[in-house]
Amino acid sequence: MLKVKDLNVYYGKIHAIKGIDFDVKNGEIVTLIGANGAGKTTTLKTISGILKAEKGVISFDGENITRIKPHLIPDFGVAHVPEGRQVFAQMSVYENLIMGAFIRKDKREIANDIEMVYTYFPRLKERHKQLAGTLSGGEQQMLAIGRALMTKPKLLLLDEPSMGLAPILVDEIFSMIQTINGAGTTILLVEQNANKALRIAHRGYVLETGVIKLTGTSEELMSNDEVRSAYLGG
Amino acid sequence: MNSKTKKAYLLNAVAVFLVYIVFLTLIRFKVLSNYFGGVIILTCIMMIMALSLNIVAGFLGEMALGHAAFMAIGAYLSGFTSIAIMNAFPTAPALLVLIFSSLVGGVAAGIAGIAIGTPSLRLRGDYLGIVTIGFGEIVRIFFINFDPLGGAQGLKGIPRLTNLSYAYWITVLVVFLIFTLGVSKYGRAIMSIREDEIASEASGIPTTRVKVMAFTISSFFAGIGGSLYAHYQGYIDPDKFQFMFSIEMFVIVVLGGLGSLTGSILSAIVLTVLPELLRGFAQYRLLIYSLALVIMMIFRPQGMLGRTEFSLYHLIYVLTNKREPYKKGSIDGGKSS
Amino acid sequence: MKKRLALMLVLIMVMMTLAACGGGSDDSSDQAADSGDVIKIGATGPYTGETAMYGVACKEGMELAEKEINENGGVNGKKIKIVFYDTKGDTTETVNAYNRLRDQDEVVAFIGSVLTGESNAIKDLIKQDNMPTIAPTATGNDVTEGVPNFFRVCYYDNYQGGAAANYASKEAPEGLGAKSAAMLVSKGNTYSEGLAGAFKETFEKNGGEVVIEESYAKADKDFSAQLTKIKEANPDVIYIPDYYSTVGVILQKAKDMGMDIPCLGGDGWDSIQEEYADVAQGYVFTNHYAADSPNENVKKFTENYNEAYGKAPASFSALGYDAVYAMANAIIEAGSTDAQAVVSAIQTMNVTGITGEFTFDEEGNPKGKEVTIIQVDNGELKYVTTVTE
Amino acid sequence: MKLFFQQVINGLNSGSIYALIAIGYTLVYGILKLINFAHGEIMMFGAYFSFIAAATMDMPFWFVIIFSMGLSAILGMLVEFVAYRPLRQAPRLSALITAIGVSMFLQNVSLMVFGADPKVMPRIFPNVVFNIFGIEISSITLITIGLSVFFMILLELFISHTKQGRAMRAVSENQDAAILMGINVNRTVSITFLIGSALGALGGILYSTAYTNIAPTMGTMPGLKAFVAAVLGGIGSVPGAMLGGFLIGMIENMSKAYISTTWADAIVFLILIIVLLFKPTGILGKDIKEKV
Amino acid sequence: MSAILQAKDVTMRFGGLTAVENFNLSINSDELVGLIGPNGAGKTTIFNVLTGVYKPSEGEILLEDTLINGLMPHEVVALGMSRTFQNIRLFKDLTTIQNVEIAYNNDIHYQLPHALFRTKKYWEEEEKAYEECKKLLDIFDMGDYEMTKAKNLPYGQQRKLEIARALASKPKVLLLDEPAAGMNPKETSELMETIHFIRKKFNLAILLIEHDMKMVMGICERLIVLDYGKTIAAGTPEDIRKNPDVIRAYLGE
Repeated sequence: MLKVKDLNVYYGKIHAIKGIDFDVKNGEIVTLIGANGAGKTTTLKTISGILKAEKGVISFDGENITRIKPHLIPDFGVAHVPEGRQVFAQMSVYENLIMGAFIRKDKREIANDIEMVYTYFPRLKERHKQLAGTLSGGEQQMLAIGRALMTKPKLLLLDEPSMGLAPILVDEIFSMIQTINGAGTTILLVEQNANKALRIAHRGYVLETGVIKLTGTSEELMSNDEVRSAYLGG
Repeated sequence: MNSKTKKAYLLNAVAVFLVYIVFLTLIRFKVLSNYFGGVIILTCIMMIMALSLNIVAGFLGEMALGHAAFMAIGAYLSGFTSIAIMNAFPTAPALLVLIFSSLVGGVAAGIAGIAIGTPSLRLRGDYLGIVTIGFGEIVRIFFINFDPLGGAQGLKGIPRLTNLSYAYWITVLVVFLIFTLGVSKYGRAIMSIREDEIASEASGIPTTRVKVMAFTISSFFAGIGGSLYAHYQGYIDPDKFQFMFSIEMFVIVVLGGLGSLTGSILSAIVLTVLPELLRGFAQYRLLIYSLALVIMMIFRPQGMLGRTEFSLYHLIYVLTNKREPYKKGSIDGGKSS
Repeated sequence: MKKRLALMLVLIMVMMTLAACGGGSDDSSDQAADSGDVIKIGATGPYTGETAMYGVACKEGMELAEKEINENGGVNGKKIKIVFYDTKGDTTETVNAYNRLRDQDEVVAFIGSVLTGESNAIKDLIKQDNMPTIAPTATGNDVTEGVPNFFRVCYYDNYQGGAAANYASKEAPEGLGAKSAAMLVSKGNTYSEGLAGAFKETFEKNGGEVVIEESYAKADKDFSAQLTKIKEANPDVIYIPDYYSTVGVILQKAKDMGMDIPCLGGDGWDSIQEEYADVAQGYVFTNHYAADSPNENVKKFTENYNEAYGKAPASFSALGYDAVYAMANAIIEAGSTDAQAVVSAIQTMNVTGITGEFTFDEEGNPKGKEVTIIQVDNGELKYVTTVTE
Repeated sequence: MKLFFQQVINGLNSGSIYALIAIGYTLVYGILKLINFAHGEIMMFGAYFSFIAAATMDMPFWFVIIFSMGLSAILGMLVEFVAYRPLRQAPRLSALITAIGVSMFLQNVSLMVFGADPKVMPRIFPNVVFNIFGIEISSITLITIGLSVFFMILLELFISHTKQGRAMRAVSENQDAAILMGINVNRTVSITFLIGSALGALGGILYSTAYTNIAPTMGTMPGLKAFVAAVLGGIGSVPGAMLGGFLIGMIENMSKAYISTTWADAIVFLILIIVLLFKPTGILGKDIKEKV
Repeated sequence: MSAILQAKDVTMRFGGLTAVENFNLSINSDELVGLIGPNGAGKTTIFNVLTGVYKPSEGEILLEDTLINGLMPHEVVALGMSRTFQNIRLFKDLTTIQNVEIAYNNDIHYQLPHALFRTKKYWEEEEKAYEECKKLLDIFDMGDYEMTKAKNLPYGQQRKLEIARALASKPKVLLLDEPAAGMNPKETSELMETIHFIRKKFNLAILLIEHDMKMVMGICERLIVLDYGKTIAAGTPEDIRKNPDVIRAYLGE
């Protein structure tokens, strides 16, 4: 579904991504793990067009999306839940979800989808009139995911959904990710919390200073000694 | 003071002196006319204004758009003082009168700085900007309506005490003082507020006091600049100190690079001399000037020097192909003219 | 994108610079070479900025005079060349421009500056350099005071304000026969305040009463608050000493509010007939000259001016024109460009100009100049009478 | 009392014009966090365009308005494209300096093109003075207030009820997130400039109709006051800009009528400063506390 | 062993919202105490109340028997308590050494005229400050970075610099707000060692907010668990791990 080939990205003068290759197949949860500054967020931002690739090809469903402008990416069916949630703080929960459906024109289905998001995250329904800025961190994360789902994505890019959340909430979010995946959305997950991420993912890539160090199924990675000592604290 | 800093100091002192001698000789032998002398004096005054504004705009990182008001206060009060002195003691030595009345003007502007700074520094960014604009307008309207200082007609008959030498050396002194301020614990405290006010407070910096201090020092030097201006022109009127004049000073600071003192110096020179060079272009002058401004900003949005400082010592080292000298801090003890 | 755009801007700038060089034939710097056969006279004024209209009007009159003098053989066998520098109406700029004229362009005489504030800023320098100077339009009361080499062809504010008051007090048909007056003054404007002060003094001396005195700030465009109050006071006449661009707005507003009190103005009203003919209909003001005067010189001047610029001359143009002629004649009379000789020549000369016949008094003010009363009549300016202070 | 109501009407008249111009500041600020110094000059060009349409082409008044608003909108978008867009990622103060440069540039262009003498705006509306209970209101005042309020309601409807309006809100809140929703930020910014400039031009038309005078420097003072109005009301907030505009108009007129004409501007600024000291984000501005 | 930092019945309200209710704390001069709890439980609010960013609505805070409620943050720092922030707050455009020197400012003893006219005292004091701050950086293995702008430091170094800066004001109590956030397990364990080291070296009491349970359980001697502003448990890590309230509200499973 998503194929990344020889991707090179510069952040100013810093060569942040140094020629990485990876792919995500339909229906999978794939996780990118790695230390801070390894280039995980940069990779996601490049896929959704916010950063420009210096070299390399990103193709989605066979189409080359490397040079597509960022605001056109959602049209392809790629939704990005950014790091730090980035909800529209001065809008209500409901308005945030409506903004998610910005590119869509089918009014009736939009209403249905909002209901669907509410069934995923009942807490959002309780607070649908509340301003998003007043939600707790966990609720904002739910809203950010819900908002991304409103674009009807085929592929969901999740950037650190567990960041700054209490362990109990992390579990809740991760099980929700599995549910969403079960409903047919492919997921590319970037996580600091490698332990949890590998537990729900099918496959994973280990990114280190802009290079892919290791790859394999979750089980393989979890049993890999290097990974264990560096990322699983083990 | 280690030997390297000593060398840098000496080098700068020599350079400052040389520049002075060169200008003086050129004017003495009529290579440069008095007109150029006037432009140099104005450039010096604008340097003082830009550097003093840089304390608030660059070091403290606040948008201060009312700098002309402090200049006005300094200009009016110093002018009034020197008129009074010259009336009482017509033979008083010019330099003494100039220094004394400049101090009066500077202190008056500094007090105004405390008065406006204490309440308004609670505001940040654009809001502070608009409050300072408002303050500037209020000061100007005050001088229009305040007849003892000439009212709308302006204050006439101020002794023309500012000459090239006085202007040059007072500017050198002010530049030196603002540099030393920047590389002291006070300068660091001011800059830390720019970077992160909350962290600064949490590091033990009394942020409110430091902000007011920065504002006061900045206004004090603006007052000095105003005094030099008043004693150069001999005549001041409230119209000169309009909002656009404050903006012009702000433009100089941003164009030189916020927080870069040498940048402000460079930019003050460019922006004072450029309109004079363009004088021959008649009505196209301001068109070219404004376009140049836009282009410079597009090419170098961080200003000519960004936040770095030009160091003569450094430059000579690099030019003579030696290894780069050890440089402590982003602001070095070096200054140049 | 950014680079390309900036490049484009640079290109525009270069083009403009070239255009300025090519078109700016009246520039000085490139003519320095032939300075031997040219007498250079400096001039400053606001040619850009808020007060540009006055500077430009004056400049046009001066350029016309320059052209005429040169066509008629110049001065002492040489052509004159007026070097104009813009001041934006700013005093610092005026000082710079004056210094540059003196040092770079080495002018032998100076005409300026247009505004009183500008002239005050360079007064000391003019004295110090003993530069023969004639101010065309700076009417502030003490502009020329204490500087023996500083003259002006316009009368000063007190003179004009007093004349206006005399006209207002006199019974018709020699005057308006007003007993009570209102004044609407531009606060912070030396000219307006000067005229108003003199008007009040003379009007009250004549037995009238100024019943209400309202003011506005320089950049104001909304006068409804003040006019509402004046309307309540219902005076016989409203004295509005300001420039026509502001006065027009005031009169328009007054008309919109349904006011019908006659208004009286000063020379700043000149040109009001062009844009505000209907709202100023029938009102009178004091001026330097009357364009419809039967005087031959005036006729010729208006014709030539119309031919050159396609419009009627403003009084600032006439004053600029007179100033240039006065200076040229003084140089002819002095027989040289020696500063002291020129100054002495001005001191003793008789000026026969568009704006009247006069000599200069010891303060450099025009002596014996009459104030012309002009009425706005169907888009034309009509000569009414002349009064003295 | 009669005098007082008369002054209220005067205040509403100038206030509605300030409000129109203030909206342009507030919209652009909301989206780019940029004080668009050139906005006063857009307003000035709006006045000149309407002058050209009315005086030289003799068009009907509704066409004059559309013509001028349209051209000014294009000019506003052009300014954004040429001068502000290249600086989108630059420090905010650099963009501010560019805005100052653009403002000077436009002013001098207009000086060269239209000349220094002020032009007189022909009356594009009939002027009738109505007398209601002794208070005189001219039709121009009524039209000014009416047109301003009409366009303000239109704008409010646009922002809250259309997709593009929502996009504007989203971009002003969080540009990065807005892109991820598929919103074209560049286009949204252009539309913001379009709307702001068109309303500014309308302000210019009404201003020059009410005060008859058009000059290259006419934008400076009303621009500054409208900006003050926007800040007073809470910059970034559209209702705030409207409220601020009316307040400034009212304060200005009342101080002229009852305190002092020459101190009126000082009083306006003083009130602004006092309001900001107690409510640092303006009257309707949202208090955003920095999270520690 | 006397308590160096005490909070007695501290309550903090914002408008109608009670963020922290009846919070009690007592830390001895060499203790390392952890503060845990779900997001929005009020942990950072407690830090802000303790350090003077907020003034508590009720209750008392004592630092070595001095009542410090209502003092400004910089006054609290001067009395001997400093902190780090959840989302790193460095002076980004200043160099590493300058970052530390700023916090050292209170120990630089010269007046404005000394600075302006560069007296001998200025040079001596600046030299001394530089040496001291350099030493502090060396402790964190950051001596080589002294001329690097803080924003150019790698993430982990930035976290360390923030701690170094907090130490420069010579605190008796150090408050660390999620120091391990964004670090991988390896970095986290290094950080744990550093914290142990500075605690011994500087003789500090430390109060720590952290989500990384492994770290919290590993180094803290006592834990306080918050939920919705209320203290729901306090005790040794062992006790907390077994506490049913904590499991339900925070740890899960």
